[in-house]
Amino acid sequence: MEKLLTLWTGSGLFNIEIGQVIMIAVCLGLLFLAIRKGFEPLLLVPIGFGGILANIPEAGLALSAAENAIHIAKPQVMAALAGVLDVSYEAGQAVTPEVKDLFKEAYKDASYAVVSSANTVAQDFGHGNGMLQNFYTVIIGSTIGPLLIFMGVGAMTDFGPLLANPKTLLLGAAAQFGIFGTVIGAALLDMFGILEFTILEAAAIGIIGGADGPTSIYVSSVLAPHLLGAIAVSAYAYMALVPMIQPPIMKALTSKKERAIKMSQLRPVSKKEKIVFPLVVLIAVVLFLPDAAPLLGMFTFGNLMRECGVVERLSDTAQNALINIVTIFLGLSVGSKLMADKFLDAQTLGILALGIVAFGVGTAAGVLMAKLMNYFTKEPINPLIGSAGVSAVPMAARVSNKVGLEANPQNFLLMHAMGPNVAGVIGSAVAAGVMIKLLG
Amino acid sequence: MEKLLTLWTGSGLFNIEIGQVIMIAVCLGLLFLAIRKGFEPLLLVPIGFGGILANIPEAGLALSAAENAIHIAKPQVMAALAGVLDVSYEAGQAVTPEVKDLFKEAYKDASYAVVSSANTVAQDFGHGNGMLQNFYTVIIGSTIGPLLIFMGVGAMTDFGPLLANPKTLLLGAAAQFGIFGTVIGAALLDMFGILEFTILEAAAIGIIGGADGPTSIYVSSVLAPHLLGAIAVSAYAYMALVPMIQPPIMKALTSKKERAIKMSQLRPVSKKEKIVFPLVVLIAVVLFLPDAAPLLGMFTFGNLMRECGVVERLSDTAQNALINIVTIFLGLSVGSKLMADKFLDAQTLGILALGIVAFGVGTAAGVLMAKLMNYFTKEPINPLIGSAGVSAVPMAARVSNKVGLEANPQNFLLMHAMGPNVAGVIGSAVAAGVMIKLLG
Amino acid sequence: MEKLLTLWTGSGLFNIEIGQVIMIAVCLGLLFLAIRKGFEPLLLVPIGFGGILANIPEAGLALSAAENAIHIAKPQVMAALAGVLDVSYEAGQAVTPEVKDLFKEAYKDASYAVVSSANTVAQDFGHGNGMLQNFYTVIIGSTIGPLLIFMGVGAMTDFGPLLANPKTLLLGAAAQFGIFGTVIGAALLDMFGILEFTILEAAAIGIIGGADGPTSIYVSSVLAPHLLGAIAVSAYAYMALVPMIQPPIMKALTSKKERAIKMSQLRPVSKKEKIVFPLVVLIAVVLFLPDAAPLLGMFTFGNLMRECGVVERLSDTAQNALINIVTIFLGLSVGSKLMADKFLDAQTLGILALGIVAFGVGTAAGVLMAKLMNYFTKEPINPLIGSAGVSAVPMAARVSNKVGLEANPQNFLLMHAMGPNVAGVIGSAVAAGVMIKLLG
Amino acid sequence: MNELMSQAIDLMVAGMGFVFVFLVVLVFATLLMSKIILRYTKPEPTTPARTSRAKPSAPASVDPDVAEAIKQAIAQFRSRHKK
Amino acid sequence: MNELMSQAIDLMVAGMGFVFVFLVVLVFATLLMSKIILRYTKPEPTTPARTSRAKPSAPASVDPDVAEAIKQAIAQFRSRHKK
Amino acid sequence: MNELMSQAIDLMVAGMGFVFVFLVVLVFATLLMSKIILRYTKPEPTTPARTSRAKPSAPASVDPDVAEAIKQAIAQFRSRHKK
Ligand code: NA
Ligand code: NA
Ligand code: NA
Repeated sequence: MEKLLTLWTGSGLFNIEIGQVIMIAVCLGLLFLAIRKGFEPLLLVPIGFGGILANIPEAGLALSAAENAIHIAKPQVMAALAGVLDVSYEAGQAVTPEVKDLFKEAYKDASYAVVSSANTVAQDFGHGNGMLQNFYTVIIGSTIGPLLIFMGVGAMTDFGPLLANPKTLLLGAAAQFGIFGTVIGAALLDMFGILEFTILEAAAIGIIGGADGPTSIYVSSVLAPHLLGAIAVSAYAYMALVPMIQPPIMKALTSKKERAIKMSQLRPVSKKEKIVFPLVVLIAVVLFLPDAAPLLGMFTFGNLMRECGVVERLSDTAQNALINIVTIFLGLSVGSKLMADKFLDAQTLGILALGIVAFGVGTAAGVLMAKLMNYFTKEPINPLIGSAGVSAVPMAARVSNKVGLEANPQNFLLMHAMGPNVAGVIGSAVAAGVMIKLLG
Repeated sequence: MEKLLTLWTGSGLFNIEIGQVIMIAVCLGLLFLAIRKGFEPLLLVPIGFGGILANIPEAGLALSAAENAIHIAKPQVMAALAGVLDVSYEAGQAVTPEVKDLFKEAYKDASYAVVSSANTVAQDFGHGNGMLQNFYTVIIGSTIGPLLIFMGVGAMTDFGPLLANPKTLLLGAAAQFGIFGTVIGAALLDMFGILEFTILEAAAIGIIGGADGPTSIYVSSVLAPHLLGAIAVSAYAYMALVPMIQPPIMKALTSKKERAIKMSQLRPVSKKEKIVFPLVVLIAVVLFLPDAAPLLGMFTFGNLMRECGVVERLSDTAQNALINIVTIFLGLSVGSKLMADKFLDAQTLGILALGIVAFGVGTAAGVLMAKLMNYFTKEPINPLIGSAGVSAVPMAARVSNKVGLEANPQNFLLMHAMGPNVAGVIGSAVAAGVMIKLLG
Repeated sequence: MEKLLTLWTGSGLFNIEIGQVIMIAVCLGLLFLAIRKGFEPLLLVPIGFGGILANIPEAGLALSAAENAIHIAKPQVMAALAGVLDVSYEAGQAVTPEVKDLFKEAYKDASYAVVSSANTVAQDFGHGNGMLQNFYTVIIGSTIGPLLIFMGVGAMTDFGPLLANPKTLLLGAAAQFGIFGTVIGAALLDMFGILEFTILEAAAIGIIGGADGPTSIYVSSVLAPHLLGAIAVSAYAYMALVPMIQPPIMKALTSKKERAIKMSQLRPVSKKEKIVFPLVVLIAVVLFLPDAAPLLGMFTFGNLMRECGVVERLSDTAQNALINIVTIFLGLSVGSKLMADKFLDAQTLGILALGIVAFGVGTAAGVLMAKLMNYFTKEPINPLIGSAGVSAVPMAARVSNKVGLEANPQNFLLMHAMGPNVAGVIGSAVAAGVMIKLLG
Repeated sequence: MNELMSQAIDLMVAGMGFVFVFLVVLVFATLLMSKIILRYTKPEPTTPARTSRAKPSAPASVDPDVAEAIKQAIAQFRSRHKK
Repeated sequence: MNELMSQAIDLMVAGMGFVFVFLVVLVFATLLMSKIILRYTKPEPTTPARTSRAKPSAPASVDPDVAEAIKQAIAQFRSRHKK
Repeated sequence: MNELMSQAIDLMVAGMGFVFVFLVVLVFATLLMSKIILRYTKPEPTTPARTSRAKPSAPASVDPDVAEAIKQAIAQFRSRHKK
């Protein structure tokens, strides 16, 4: 009987909180969007599922050993933790919710060394890290996950169209306005007292405008890990919505005549150029922005493996087994940041609102840049390919192509849009490096 | 000369103990069964090989840095360890076998923090963790290995037959009697003074009756890690023996007429049902048994990836590269627990004896449950499919089919038996969660 | 403006040192050799790329958290580190290059526990391990990387030719003279005051003569990690040069008549022999050289998975996804040891010079051993297959075949040379075990 | 009856009880789910239940025409050889 | 204008400035690289730029003769069936 | 002769000595193993020794009849084209 009581008082039904119910519903919604509507399913299926797991009451899958110990709050464990965390708690004192909050605050603000000691103490008393917490530490906390994804993306990226027309790199630069404009947007929300942000949070939110999943996760794990869940969900959701977000903006900023501009066919690109290009990018990173070295280093490494032609088995693994394995764990780890008490916050709404602004501003900046470039170059550029500069590879390039075909059924822009599209990946990584350098 | 002497006194021939010889022979026997007789080779080949490696004299592959330091017993290292482990040992004192045992005992009983300090000290003096010890810590100690295998199994499992006939879930419930009956069996051995067990050990042994490798490894790593080797070997060996263990029991409990019962064809199951089912299971876990969340969470995640149809590359990786990599390390890690001084113990014989009881009881309970259900349902159930409720997927279902064909050559039970078969996997994971909740 | 200044003073162009420029050029040279000339590209592409990454100024990708903290040298961090590392430094004292060197020295000489504390302190102040440093620690520091590569190599190795003619094992033994001869060579350089080496360094350099990448990396990571970069580069570069290094030596030591010797066809080898052979090797390791257990254990495990025929999916993963993943990280990790201040050293030139000696001596010893064996055996042995005993599988065997064909166009030595070729792998691993036993 | 035995019996009662409750709930939840899905969705092409955990075999990528042609060629070839 | 706003504007100026400088440098470096490579190497067979990130399809490993033979066989087979 | 040289020579003597002892033992163990296996087992189909470390090619999954038929078809096709 006593045992059945233990089972009942330990059940989810007995313990579930309204926040958890909401978050589980939100995550089921994400799964619906991913499976039924095809919203970036490779990431959103694991993220949504991880989010459900993170919100299972009493399971503590997304908590560290010390957090689990504080949640369960056995008096002798609390006494031991009080010493480590420097909380005033007398052995035997009743553990009210306020006392728990004291411990939670102390843990959150503790230094690296104290956190490590607190977890050791909790493990001594038999508490353990939750599964998702372990995933998060290994995959995102160490930054290895986003970097390996980026390596795989590099191994899947063909820079041919960019090499055939290098000036499209500038379109990829302009689209980064989405990033920094969003930072301004966050500052505005803060200035008008609507929400509060620090500059680190504002920068992490801005990176959504990069329209690049691994870059967003990398930057927010460095600058504002507590917002990572909302930022990643926002980034992937809006990437999936690119076909809806971009066309109205593209059409508003261009005349039908501009949209109908036919671009001359791209020159063929030699194998050697493709091999040397990632090294050129790497040398530029070496000379100008060491802080972008992890991201762009792994990206160009993946691309060199792809193009050099002598390590096909490594390139193949980077594009398949390895990136798939990392994607599974990365998604679940991001999901661990969808816990109710961290996600259900006005800031999250702000992040979702700012994210769509970021995409819009980036799109507009790319299109306007293309129009500007037409004043200086003789070969005409169809401004529609400017919007592909936000990345969201290859979706944004397809959108350019589709809108172009509407204006002129003989106008195939896909290859021309791939240039700014991959340039946007480089541009966002550069912007990420600048942010980490200046704020990190 | 001196160097050749070092080589000789460090050789296996000079140091080997009888226990190690026996264990190497046992492991060669496991390899023979796996390779020649086809006993669950995917696990038993790595387990058997890992067992040989763990018993190489002086190599210390399955020992931690501190254990290796104690084995080699250089005086200054022992003096340093004595301080950490709180053993009374004066610097320079002779290191007799009794003194070594004192250190070993102290290390075994030490808290998490002390173990960690002792290993740091040993590493300072140049001792290292054995290779298998590292594998064990990372793969099993963290519980990640069994969980990933379970995810892969989820990605390989088709719940179609179960969805077509959900009441066969009850057969999977009944077969869990094998688990709890075995706990009673262990308690009986203890009561009659034949062997000694704690309730944790009894529960860990009982899980063999789940007939599910990863669940057995997960539960015993949590409740009784020192028995993990014997429990895993027992579980996999008896799973391989299912075609021999089950038929006599099935025939003894059924009449020929019952065995000849033809079941009506299963209805087709829609894709949507298959997608939603893992989420239904997950929600049930959320509401009723958070402690089963790691196991059933990963299992249903794997299954959702399989069925949702939009993340095929992840599902494929979970079923192939990832599960294979984990299987290699999991097997070697389990093998590390086949060290002579831990395995050659009366308890191991008890575990082997109780393991077969577990399978027998589970089989019988499943068959009897099916007979019972026939009193309440109008659609007749062939009691032979009850035995498939022990899991051992898909072997047990094939056994049901084969015994059914013997009674009636037109009686194809395979699909009907797959329902209870996969239900048994869920049932065991639920039983595991209950045990961990009540005892862990 | 201030921000732009931060970017400029943090840029590579502002900070780059001449040593880093040279190392980047060297690494580009390695990439050229790998991609254009086909020098062992699977390893040299990641190594070369990792080397560039390691030499990016200010990025600190190959430094630990504490080393990065010392490089950046904020006063309050230095004060905290001074306490841990026991360096005399007063809070607020100016951080001159000499002071930095004091810290660097103290860190290099610190014990395992102090290193760990220093890194925790640095992490408390927001410094982190570089990406490559993390890779190195996990993949090579733990020795797991080379061991997994060796497992994969085992799974790719066919011992058939060796089993058909086991006495060719002796050729693989003789070629290990290259290893120990090189140790003597290093001692000579030391005796004549040209360079300074310890016995550990000399032994680590000698292992280049084993002509086996993972064995070289394993041994040098254990005996002399600071030389690992030069040793690995040297080993892989000379392996690629085997078709140039070996033929002159082979021709100088043999008459045309000897080179034209036709060997009788190899007997067919049964499946069972192939299954039992890795176990025979393992038992020999158990009895005679436990210190070779990690290397030969993983090697024979890979081979058993290959031959046993019942775990094909594991064998396939070991030969593909797993070895590829490990190769990527292993290469980058080795590259992390190509930092200018560690690599640009007279010792590196000595290592490159000794490396080619090692290959030459090994080749000669193998050929001479084959000539010697011809005095004792009735079946004649073509001495050209002796050179294949240095390993460098399968390149060295192909060289034997090619030189044989030059002497006699009907003389196909490939299969006969595969015996000593794979024997050389075992021989080097045994030599590695002896060195680790006697010196480690 | 010693303590271990009473613990074991307790564990069995709680354990088997809970396993049955959980799976009975799951039976009803599953039936409900199927009913809802089958009612509120248009009939879709269903997949026949597969037998084992085995990876589904790769879809036949050979054009049926080609297959037929090859079959015929083989039949022709065999009949000629028999002659 | 509060502090966050001034920080944000600083960040934008420095960030967009740097991104443009970096990518302009890259444009010129790329143009230079292409020029050097195309001048100092013999013309080589070029690969047409591919469209997407998708993995390239495996190279056709079937001997063209075989393919042709099979095509012919199929054509023959079809023409026979039509009769 | 300095200390390093004497250590090096020691290492060579012990090392080469041990390597030879180990591999000689392995030669005899292998010969013995082969003898035992070949004596106590029925003759089985043997696999010819393969050449390299290269991954074995996938087993030919094509029915020999099919292969033969295709070969014939190709031969026929070629002979027709030559005409
Ligand atoms: Na972008
Ligand atoms: Na079961
Ligand atoms: Na060798």
